[in-house]
Amino acid sequence: MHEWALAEGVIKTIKEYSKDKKIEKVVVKIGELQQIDIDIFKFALDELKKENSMNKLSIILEIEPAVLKCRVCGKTWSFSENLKELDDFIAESIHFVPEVFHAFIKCPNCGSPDIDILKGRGVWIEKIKFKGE
Amino acid sequence: MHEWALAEGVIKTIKEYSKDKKIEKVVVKIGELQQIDIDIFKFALDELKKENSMNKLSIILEIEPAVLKCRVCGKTWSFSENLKELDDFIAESIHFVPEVFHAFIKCPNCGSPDIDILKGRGVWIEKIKFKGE
Amino acid sequence: MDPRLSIINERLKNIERIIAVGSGKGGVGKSIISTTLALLLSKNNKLTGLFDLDFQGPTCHLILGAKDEFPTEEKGIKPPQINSVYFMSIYYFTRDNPLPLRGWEVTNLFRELLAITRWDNIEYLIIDMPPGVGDEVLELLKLINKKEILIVTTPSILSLNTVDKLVKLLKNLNIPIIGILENMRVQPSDIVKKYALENKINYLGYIPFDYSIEKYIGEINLFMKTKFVLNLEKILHEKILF
Amino acid sequence: MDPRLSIINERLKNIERIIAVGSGKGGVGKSIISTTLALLLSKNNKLTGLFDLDFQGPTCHLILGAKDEFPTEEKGIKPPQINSVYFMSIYYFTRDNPLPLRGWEVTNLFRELLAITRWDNIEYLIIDMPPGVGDEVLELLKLINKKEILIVTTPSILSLNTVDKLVKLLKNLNIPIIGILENMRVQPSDIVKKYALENKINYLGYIPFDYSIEKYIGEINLFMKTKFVLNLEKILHEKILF
Ligand SMILES: Nc1ncnc2c1ncn2[C@@H]1O[C@H](COP(=O)(O)OP(=O)(O)O)[C@@H](O)[C@H]1O
Ligand SMILES: Nc1ncnc2c1ncn2[C@@H]1O[C@H](COP(=O)(O)OP(=O)(O)O)[C@@H](O)[C@H]1O
Ligand SMILES: [Mg+2]
Ligand SMILES: [Mg+2]
Ligand SMILES: [Mg+2]
Ligand SMILES: [Mg+2]
Ligand code: NI
Ligand code: NI
Ligand SMILES: [Zn+2]
Ligand SMILES: [Zn+2]
Repeated sequence: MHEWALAEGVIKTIKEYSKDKKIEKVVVKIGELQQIDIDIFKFALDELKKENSMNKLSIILEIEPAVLKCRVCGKTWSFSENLKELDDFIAESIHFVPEVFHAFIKCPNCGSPDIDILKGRGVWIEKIKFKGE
Repeated sequence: MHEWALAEGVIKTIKEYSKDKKIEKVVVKIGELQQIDIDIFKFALDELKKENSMNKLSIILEIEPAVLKCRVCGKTWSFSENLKELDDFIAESIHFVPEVFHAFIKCPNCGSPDIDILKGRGVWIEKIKFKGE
Repeated sequence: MDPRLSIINERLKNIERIIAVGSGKGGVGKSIISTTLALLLSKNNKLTGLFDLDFQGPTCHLILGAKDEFPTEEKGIKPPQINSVYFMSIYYFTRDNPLPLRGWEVTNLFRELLAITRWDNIEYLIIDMPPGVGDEVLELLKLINKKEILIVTTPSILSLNTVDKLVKLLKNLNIPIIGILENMRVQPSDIVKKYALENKINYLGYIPFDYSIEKYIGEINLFMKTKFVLNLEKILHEKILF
Repeated sequence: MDPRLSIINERLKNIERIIAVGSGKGGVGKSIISTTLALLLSKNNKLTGLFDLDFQGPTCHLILGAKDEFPTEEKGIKPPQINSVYFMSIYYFTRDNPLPLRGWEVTNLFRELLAITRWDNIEYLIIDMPPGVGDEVLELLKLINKKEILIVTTPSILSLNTVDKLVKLLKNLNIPIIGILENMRVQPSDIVKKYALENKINYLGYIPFDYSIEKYIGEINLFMKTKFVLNLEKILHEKILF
């Protein structure tokens, strides 16, 4: 459950950003590549909301599929299927630090490791909407 | 007139990209930071169009003002005025290789050299429009 | 918005001193010196962490003699203790595979590792910097609040010319420089001392080239008895730490 | 669309051999070897260019003994000839200032310099690579069509571990490796030779540590008579070039 650490970042950022203004909702993108455990992440967010007296804050989680693009040949592909087939060590390493995937994944077309994560890397705060906005 | 070299890149890219299709117009952005000599650049484009039997091709040049943003403190500023005050060596170096500006320019607010060129770096093909598109 | 930015200094706030060992130049001994520094602090009963920031050429794990350790998950990840040093490195996740990265990916990796690593109650954090003044270094300068830099160089004009670039950068930003350490001296030379004087940097002393060191890499007990380590210990003892 | 991409190989197309001197590891002698290689080729009547790709720690200009040369503009920019080598370096534009760059800026700089530099009719182009496997190296691998890599290492497990990462990367992409050159040997050791054998790479030989070299940096006439240069000349002569 290293998800807790990421949840802390989310809550602290919201707190700092909102200052005293009332927040209506927050949208958090969760990139598929990192294979976040959503239940644990939600649990962590809930606990941290309590600790920070933000009980009523609504945080919407949106999963973003992983899309990769080779910088050499231009091939673009969805990585969703491949994620299931990774060996345990690689999957766990990417779970901790998504960039590590450059050590293991090659372009299926040209073999290059010079691959861009177009979408779906990790945790990102997409939007903070204030009340009355 | 190193502008010739950049014009060659523009013409060659258009040629390769268009293959046999008829092009209606091309929009080329010219970032202010690089202080391209527009007359020389236009002259080079015209000569190269002749050499490549593209006489009728219309290339529209659009100057893009230089806007910088400090990655440390977030300050965003227009660099247009400052460009006139650079010393000759620095101006010429940036003219050849815009990135060199990181060696000379600091954020006016926090002193950091970790500055992003938001807009107006150098020569860029913005759009190639085919006939009938 | 990047949720990691706000949490990085939170993770580091209880650490007494954060010392980044840098040079700008490669191959001058940054990794061996930062690792030894961490080992010596720990030998002197300081709780010490070591962070290998050289993502593309990590080597601290070899010097420390790491084997198949792996961080444990606990509200983040906890760096395993190796020879009593709390050690974090990209090596855990890549092993010996190359990790080709574009700059923005280096930045991402930096932020992710610092956001999730829980250093617990270490007193010292030693950071082994990569060569160059690229994304890792710029992120370190931008995101880590309290930090001091220990500069390492060899007595060569090729090294000093590159070191001078890092020094200029740090001075412009008023980042504290602990001093400059001359490493791998093979013959009398005063260029480093002179450079330090001219630039008002503390000259910490020199470590001679130690021909025996190669065979003790990874053999901590023997390594700690080398002349290299004894020399470094003496300098650090006198000049900066414990 | 980036107008520079299409023109880069156009600029290089008449060059017979493009040799990039790399290692992944810093401080192993890439710059001194690439510069000497360029000087030796030129001495053997080959029209030779040298491109310092280490934007953040350029040093070839010091070894070559560059002074206040500056490229001339002529339908691009022409690298000045220094000691008969056509030499291009970021040094012309930054002089001794630090050049902190993010990855995308490194990529931009790489593309700009290669797009505007006119090498004329050189026969050999030597590229001095920076440490790491970052933007410079990835751009080189992506954008320069014909290239061969000459690997440099010291006989140290710390170097070899990092060198091995570059080698794995190159092998995966089927990029030709000329061979591996052992530099700065201070005592008998067969780790580099063994490594070469195990990885089916041509072992080119070794260059001993040369204690005199430091004082001849930038003094080309004396430099060319050092043991370092004589050793390198012998190896290159036998194994790869002229
Ligand atoms: N004082 C010394 N005597 C002998 N060899 C040394 C000494 N300091 C460092 N080395 C060797 O120099 C090489 C570079 O050291 P390293 O710590 O990897 O440098 P960096 O991290 O700056 O690239 C390694 O092979 C290391 O064993
Ligand atoms: N064979 C050698 N004998 C002695 N010193 C050397 C030798 N080769 C390189 N050096 C020195 O080692 C240092 C690193 O060399 P350099 O060419 O800058 O390496 P890199 O480009 O790989 O960082 C320089 O101070 C250089 O003078
Ligand atoms: Mg190192
Ligand atoms: Mg290291
Ligand atoms: Mg070098
Ligand atoms: Mg160099
Ligand atoms: Ni986890
Ligand atoms: Ni010009
Ligand atoms: Zn590909
Ligand atoms: Zn600023």
